[in-house]
Formats: sequence, structure tokens, C-alpha cells
Amino acid sequence: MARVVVDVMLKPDILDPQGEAVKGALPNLGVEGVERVRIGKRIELDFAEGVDAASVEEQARKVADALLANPVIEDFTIASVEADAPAGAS
Amino acid sequence: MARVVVDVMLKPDILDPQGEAVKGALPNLGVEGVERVRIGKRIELDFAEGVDAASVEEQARKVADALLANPVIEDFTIASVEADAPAGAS
Amino acid sequence: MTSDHIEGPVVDTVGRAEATPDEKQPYVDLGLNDEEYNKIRDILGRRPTTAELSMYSIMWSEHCSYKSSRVHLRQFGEKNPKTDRLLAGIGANAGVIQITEDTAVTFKVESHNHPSYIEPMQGAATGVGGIIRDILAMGARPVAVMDSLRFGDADHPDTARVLPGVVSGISHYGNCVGLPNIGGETIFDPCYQGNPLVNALSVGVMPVERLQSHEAAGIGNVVVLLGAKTGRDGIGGVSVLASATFDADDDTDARPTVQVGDPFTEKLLIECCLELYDAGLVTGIQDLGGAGLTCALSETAAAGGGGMHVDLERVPLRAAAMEPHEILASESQERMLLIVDPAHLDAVLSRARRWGLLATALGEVTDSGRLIIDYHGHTVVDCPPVSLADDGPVYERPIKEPNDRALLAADRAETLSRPSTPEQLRATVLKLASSPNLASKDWVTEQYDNSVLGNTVLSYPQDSGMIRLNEDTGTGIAISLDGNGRFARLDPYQGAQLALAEAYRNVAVTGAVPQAVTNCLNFGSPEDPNVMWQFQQAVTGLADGCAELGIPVTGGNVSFYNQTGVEAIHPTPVVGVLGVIDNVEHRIPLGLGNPGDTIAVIGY
Amino acid sequence: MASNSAEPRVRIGIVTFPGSLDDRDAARAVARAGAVPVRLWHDEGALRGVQAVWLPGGFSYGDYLRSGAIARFSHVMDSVADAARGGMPVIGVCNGFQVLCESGLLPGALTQNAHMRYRNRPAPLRVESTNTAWTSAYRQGAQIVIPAKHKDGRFQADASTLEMLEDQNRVVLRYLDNPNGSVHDIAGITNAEGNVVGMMPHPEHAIDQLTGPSTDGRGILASVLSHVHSGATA
Ligand SMILES: Nc1ncnc2c1ncn2[C@@H]1O[C@H](COP(=O)(O)OP(=O)(O)O)[C@@H](O)[C@H]1O
Repeated sequence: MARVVVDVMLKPDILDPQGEAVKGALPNLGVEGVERVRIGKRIELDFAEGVDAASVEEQARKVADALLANPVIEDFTIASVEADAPAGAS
Repeated sequence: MARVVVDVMLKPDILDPQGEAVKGALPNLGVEGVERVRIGKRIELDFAEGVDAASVEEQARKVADALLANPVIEDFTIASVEADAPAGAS
Repeated sequence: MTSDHIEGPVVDTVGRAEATPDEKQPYVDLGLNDEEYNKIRDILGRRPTTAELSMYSIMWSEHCSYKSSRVHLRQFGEKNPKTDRLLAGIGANAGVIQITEDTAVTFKVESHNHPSYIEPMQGAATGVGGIIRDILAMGARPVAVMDSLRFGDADHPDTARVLPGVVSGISHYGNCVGLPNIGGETIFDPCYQGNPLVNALSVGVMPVERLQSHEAAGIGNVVVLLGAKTGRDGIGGVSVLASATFDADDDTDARPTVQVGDPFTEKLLIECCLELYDAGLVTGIQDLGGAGLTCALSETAAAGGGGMHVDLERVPLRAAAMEPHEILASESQERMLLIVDPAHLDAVLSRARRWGLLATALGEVTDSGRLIIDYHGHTVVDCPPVSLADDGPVYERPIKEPNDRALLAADRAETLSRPSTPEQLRATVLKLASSPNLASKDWVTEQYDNSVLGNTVLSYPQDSGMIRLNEDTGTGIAISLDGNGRFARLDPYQGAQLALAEAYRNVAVTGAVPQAVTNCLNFGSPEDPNVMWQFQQAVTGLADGCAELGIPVTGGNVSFYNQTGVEAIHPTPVVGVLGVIDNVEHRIPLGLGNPGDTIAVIGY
Repeated sequence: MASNSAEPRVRIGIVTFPGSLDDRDAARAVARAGAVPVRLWHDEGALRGVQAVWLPGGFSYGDYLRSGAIARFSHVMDSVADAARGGMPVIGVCNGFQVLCESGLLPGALTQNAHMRYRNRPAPLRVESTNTAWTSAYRQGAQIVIPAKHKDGRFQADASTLEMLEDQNRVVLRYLDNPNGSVHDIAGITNAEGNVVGMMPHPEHAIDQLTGPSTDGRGILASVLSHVHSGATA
């Protein structure tokens, strides 16, 4: 199985209310020194065994472009990763 | 500036309606062969210049544990990354 | 002064403008014509600085100056029935009308059409946020919202992008800020395919004596910016200044960005402002809308009749290295400008802190008669505020009745074939029932909270929304928001009256007495004489209709340039009518009553 | 339902977090029930002598990150958690329910609705347990209608937690027409002691036929008032 991870983040100039809210909460946790928090999406796409490696990234890019990221406000990056660990395990 | 990235994903057995919805939409894009889609969060924490490197990861772990992930439904991973690129740039 | 030097890129100061009178300026790209540019030079007695040019281009834009519509809109004031219940009328952020001895209400509808096409979710969300701040700025607690929506063909693939986005934007913002959505419209017509209409209404209530002023009055009073940080949001046309003046190939910085709404901050802003009003801590207030600080500073200063001095570097920024003109043009949401007596400044700042809001003193009211804006000690703006706010160009645009009017008029409904057999009737009924315009709007309305605040007496699927204002007396208001673009396309004069009559009836049938009118006029390009004719007809129709019915237009909004290429949308005046009901217990809801009741049709 | 005029009126604390929306509505419901609404501010730990606490609906801290996640770190929640562990009746409605789960005062989590949208409908419910401080005034098995309106209301918990909730009869309210995909149609649950209850539907918006679909929400306050009174006399 091939896994591609797509990270989608708001463009740098776009307001991120989520990140601001989290940043505002950190002092309550006793955490100081965090200057900036940005919150985006991490999307894991697991391709079936047979799909060839070259096409996997290309397909993932197509999905990211068309569906996962909103080009008006977001940027994305794509990376192939090892996927022996089950999705979402730490 | 030190950046720590916290990836938060739903635990494998928790239903992920967003992931399912994306998966269901893929055939419309002409993308076949994706077996599974999981959607989680990517959180970038940027620490101020002075904060020492050792404490950065520790602080980030504290934040992730207490706030960023809900252990009932989510797992997280932590990684320090280079942060010369502006947040969210592709 | 020619040696002005500020760290970072060259900043165009007044001194520099005096020293370089012939520097080329991209005023055409900013939407100003030669005549307007020369008028600015006359006013200033020199070329404008980059910041001034940006401010004039914003304040003299169609959106802010109403330069094409003003000559027609005058009719509303002229034909309005005289009443002393209108505490604030056209020209204020929103009209205010007194409904009992001690209570006033304010309501207004505004468009966010173009942003909602580019980014439907955030465009619609910030449309809701903007109109709520208008209501708040008058001194009222916002108590409900409504939305009038028009999309292209229901089956068009782009409608599948725009409609869910717009609805989720309105739902997200309205629900999260805690205002019930009590009604609206959802209409489909191919003419809105490339130009959907998103008109949002908000209504608020206040004790009569809490009415706020938007004047920067009282020499020495402090100018305070309250709310969100300022970023590069919505810096549209003004971005040409960056690329024209500076490094032209670094256009990444010049890219305009979409405004993202933060209803959470808006909710804090509402509660904080209401606290400040009740404690008598502000002497003037203005919301920051589409034209950001540019508009708020110049309008408050102009209304105050004096001058103002501002140190721009004090504005808390979200993005690094913003130029003065960018700070002035930024459309960052969830901000308000306050005018505060210095004796109250600490109290204002501490109340803001309690609500977790930033509040920053930017400058002060002066008697100079000029709006002076310094940036790190260097003057970048020095002009009469009135020239920005009130002395914009006014145009009497050419008007021409469209040629196809006769054709349209000849194509009468009577010529359509009528169903005559049971099968044909069945087919007709099915066709009507399956029309998206008549179908259930549940999918939309169930994404809206209609009961938060606990005072919603009528909402979906009723003809009007109704809100209880006073739990002891039962006093309430009913509002309906209606338009009919197809009818207005046939006859804009009557089309506007039809919309008015529909909204009026919808309010009246609930048992409320109609009292006031607001409107949002959605049209194509004012530079097209046919569109200008439609506009003039619609305004006249609405003004005449209101005079006939005896209720005043208290405010509204004009949205021009709703077109795709040369193809304009149907002229679409959307009309909101507000009525008052003495006791909401006596409301009359939709429905057929009880078995045995007589059914009658009235009217003709 | 209203308290006997001879007794001092019950004080019910209503917390306002930044972004709380239904605090004033909860206060209205409390006052209509004859008790005294006492406003509690998120940043202050004092509970001001209240005998029960209501965590209202809304979008605390914008509900950014996860609904209810940030509110749990407020000063007032430290006090509320202590009081709850000491047996004080605490109810969380909608966002309040989310806060209770995030704080660990109730098990499970509330996640995005299966259909991923905010949905607002009057929800028909069955009262599954009257053995709590907040539901004793209802008839066991009663069918009631209370508005449910949320985007993140889908209750989820692991299999053993669910089994425990069912075995211990801690599911308090169940949807008759599941609006969000909650497991076991769960609309509300309680802690083992029955003093802490979380529910997604909004009882404060069902106290008056004029402004709500029913008056079924009144039972929540009737329950807690009789709970407090019986505790006082016991
Ligand atoms: N976008 C919307 N927002 C809120 N309410 C809406 C919206 N669209 C339609 N409604 C509500 O749906 C109901 C039916 O609307 P509509 O089909 O336009 O009715 P009518 O044909 O009777 O004017 C009304 O209560 C109206 O307020």
C-alpha cells in the first residue's frame, strides 16, 4: 500500500481564527513563548496495492488541487510516506 | 524561531465522515485505487527565538496532550521542523 | 522634508509628494479617471501621496461614494412620509426608527455578491458579519439576521460550489455569533450564474437614549481601534500601488487576499460594545466595513466637523511589513473605531481586555480641519476629511430604455397554452412542484439556528420572521425580505413596487403594522445606459410605492456591476419591510386554522 | 414546579464563556422556573453560592480546534469540576455537553455530525433515565420534543464505554429520529452518580409554546429544583 500525505494550510496572509484561539488558550496551560499557531488539515490517502508508485503522487496532486485545498485561501504540500503503521497511530 | 508540527488524526476505529466523503467523491475526479482517506489536523506551533530547543518539544507535547488532541478519539505525533519557509507556503 | 527616510521600503510622504510633483501614479488602475485625479490634485494643491491616492480611490469608488446612484436615491428622502419616529435615516450606518416611547429598532440589508462568488463560504460569512456591525454601530443589540439569496441554475455544476458554500458561510457566522435566522429567500435563475446575489439583513433593538453617534467630536478625544488585528485582507484594487510603486516582479505580496470571518471575535465585539454604550464610555463609534480604516477615519472625522490626527504605526498588524496604504485599505473583519473621552480611556481599555479584545489608541480628534496620518513620525496623509467622505464625484449617468422592452411586453402570459386535460393539469402541477424556486427550502433553513436568544415567535416557513422585543409587554417586530428579478426585468418600476408590496403583505398578514423599509438594489453596470434606466425606474417605483403606503425608506445599499461580461443580471431590487406588533401573543401564523373555518380570498 | 415561597429560592449558576450564546436564555428558563439565575464568568473561580450549575450552549472560544476543548481550561471549570465531584448538580447543554466530555466529567466525545452539516430540528426524544438530578420530574420512557441544533453532536465512545453506559442505565435521553449519527442514538448521558448530565438538545428553547416547539424543556429545571429541595430537607 502506498500512502500519500497532503498537508493543507491557510496561505500566510489569511486570518486563521482557529490558530488565534488556540494561541490565546496557551497561557491557561502554563505554556509561554509560542508566537504563532496555524491550524491546517492533514489528509492521508492510501492507495491500493496495485497502483503504480509514479502515478500515486500525480493522482494525489490532482485530488489535492481539485478537492482538498481551496486555492483561493489555501496552499498544500504533498509527500509520500511509509504506511506500515495503521492510519492515525502515534 | 523553532517550529514544532503536531499531527492529530482520528483513531483508526473512529468514523471519519469527512474522509469518507472525500473518498466517495474521487471517482468523479477520475481517481481510482484509493482505498482509504483519513482527514486530521496539522498544527504548527512557532516558538519565540529565546525558548531553548529542549524545552520546545516538551512544551509542544504538553500542549498536544492537554489541548490539541482528545485522547478519546484522537492520536497525535510531534515533529520539529525547519521553519525558514513561511507558515503554510507550498 | 525631501530627505524623509523610514526603515524598509520607501514610504511616500507628503514631503516627498511635494518634491516629486510629476511622479507617475497608477490612478487609472485604481478606478479613477483623469478628471477625478485632477480634482484630487486641486483639493490637495499637490499630487496625492500613495496613501492618499489609495484613500481617495476607495472613498470615491462606486461602492463608497454612490456616485452613480446618488442623484436617484435622493427621491427616497424627498418622497418619504414625514415622521418624527425616524431617529436616524438614510446616510447613517443603518436607519433607526422608534417603535415605543423608549424603544427603537434599526435594520438594514446589504449585499456581499462579488466576494461570495470568489469564495462562497467566507464571502457570505463576512457579509453577515458586516451587516451585524452596522447595526451594532447604531447602539443596538443585534437580535436577528435574514438572508436573500439568488443563484444560477439549480442543476449547473458551479451552483453546486456556490450554494452550499454560501449557505454554510451564513450558517457558520450567524449561528456562531448567536443570532437567529428568521427568514429570507432562495431563488434560482440562470441570469445569476456568474454573479450570485447574497444579501444579508440584520435587525437590532435599543433603548432610545442609547442611539450612538458616528462623529469624531470633542477636541482631544481619543481615537481607538477595537477588535481584530489588521492584515492584508481584501486589499483588492489597492494592490496595484505596491506593484506600480515598488518592486514590480514581487507580486506575491501584492496579491489581494480573501477576508476570513471570525464570528467568535464578532460576538465578543458585540458584548463589549454594548457594555461600553451602557456605561456611557464612548462618544462616537463607527464599524469598519468594506473600506476599512480609510472609511472609518474619514467618515468619523468628516461627521465631527473638525480634524483628526492618527499615528498609523500603532495599528496592531497581523502581517509583517504592511505599507501605510495597505493598513489604511485593509478590510480585516471584526473591528470598530471608537471616539473616547481621555478620561474614559482606561475604562474602555480594561473592558476590552475583559472581553479578550485588543483596543489601541491610534490618535486624537483635533481642530485642524484636516485628517493627518503619520507613519513613524512622517506624514503620509494630510487632507480635508470632508473631501474624502462627502465631496466625491456625483454622476448623472446616461439613461436609455432597453430596446427589447417592447418585445418583452408583447410576449404576454395570455398567449401561453393552458392545460386543458387532467393529464396536462397533472403535468403542470408536477412541473411547478418540482421547480427549485417553489420546492422546500429545508435544506437551507435547517442549517440556521432560528431559536437562539429565545425570542423567535415566527421564522421558517412563515411569511415573515417575528421577534419578541419585550417579554413583559409582548411588543415585537416582524420582517420580510422579498424581491422578484424576473418581474423587475419586465418592468423595473412595477417590479420594485411588487417586491415592496409582497414584503408589506407578508408583514401585515402576521398581525404586525408595517413601519419602515430597507432595500438592497442589485443591478448591472451603471455605465450601461439600459441598466441605469432600470435603476432609475426601480428607485422611482420604490419611492412612489413607499409614499403611497405611507412608510419611509430608512436605508439600504446599492450593488452595481453585477454582470458577467456584458450580460447584466435581472434588475433585482430586494426590499425589506419591518412592522410592529403590540403583542406577539396575537400573531397570526400560516395555516388553515380549524376544521369548519371559512376560507376566503381577498384582493384581486 | 416553582419553589415554595417559604424556602429560599434555589440559586443556579450559569457560566458565560467567551462565545457562549445561550447563557441569557438559560437564565430566562431558570427565572421562569422560579429559581435565581446567577451569572458565572469564565475567568473567575468563585461559584457564588450556587446550588447547581448550567453550562450553556454556544460556541465557546469559537469552537475552534474542537468544540468545548478550550473552555475546559478556564478558571470556572476548575471549580465546577470540584463541585461536580462533590455531588453538585451540573448540566451541560450542547456546547456545555461538549465541555463536560472534554473535561472528563462525562465519558465519550462529541464529533462532527455524520452528514457534516449544522442541522436544526425539533428532536423527538425518549427519556431513558429519570434517575438523575436533572430528569427526575419526567416519566420514565416519556417522549418529549426539544430542539437539537448543532454541527458537532455525534456522540462517540469506545465499545466498553458504551457497554458501561448502557449497563449502568446512564443513557439519559435517546433520539427517536437520530439527527447526527450518534452511537446508540444517544442524545444525553449522566455520570455514575447521576448529578452531572450532558445533553445536545436545548431545553431552554423549549419552555414556551410561543418561542419553541414545546414546553418539554421545563422538566429539566423542575427536576433539579426538587433535587436541591430534597437534599436541603434530607
Ligand atoms: N435563504 C433563506 N434564509 C432563511 N430563510 C429562508 C431562505 N430561503 C427561504 N427561506 C424561508 O423559507 C420560507 C419559504 O420561502 P419562499 O419559498 O420564498 O416562500 P414564499 O414563496 O412564500 O415567499 C420562508 O419562511 C422564507 O423566509
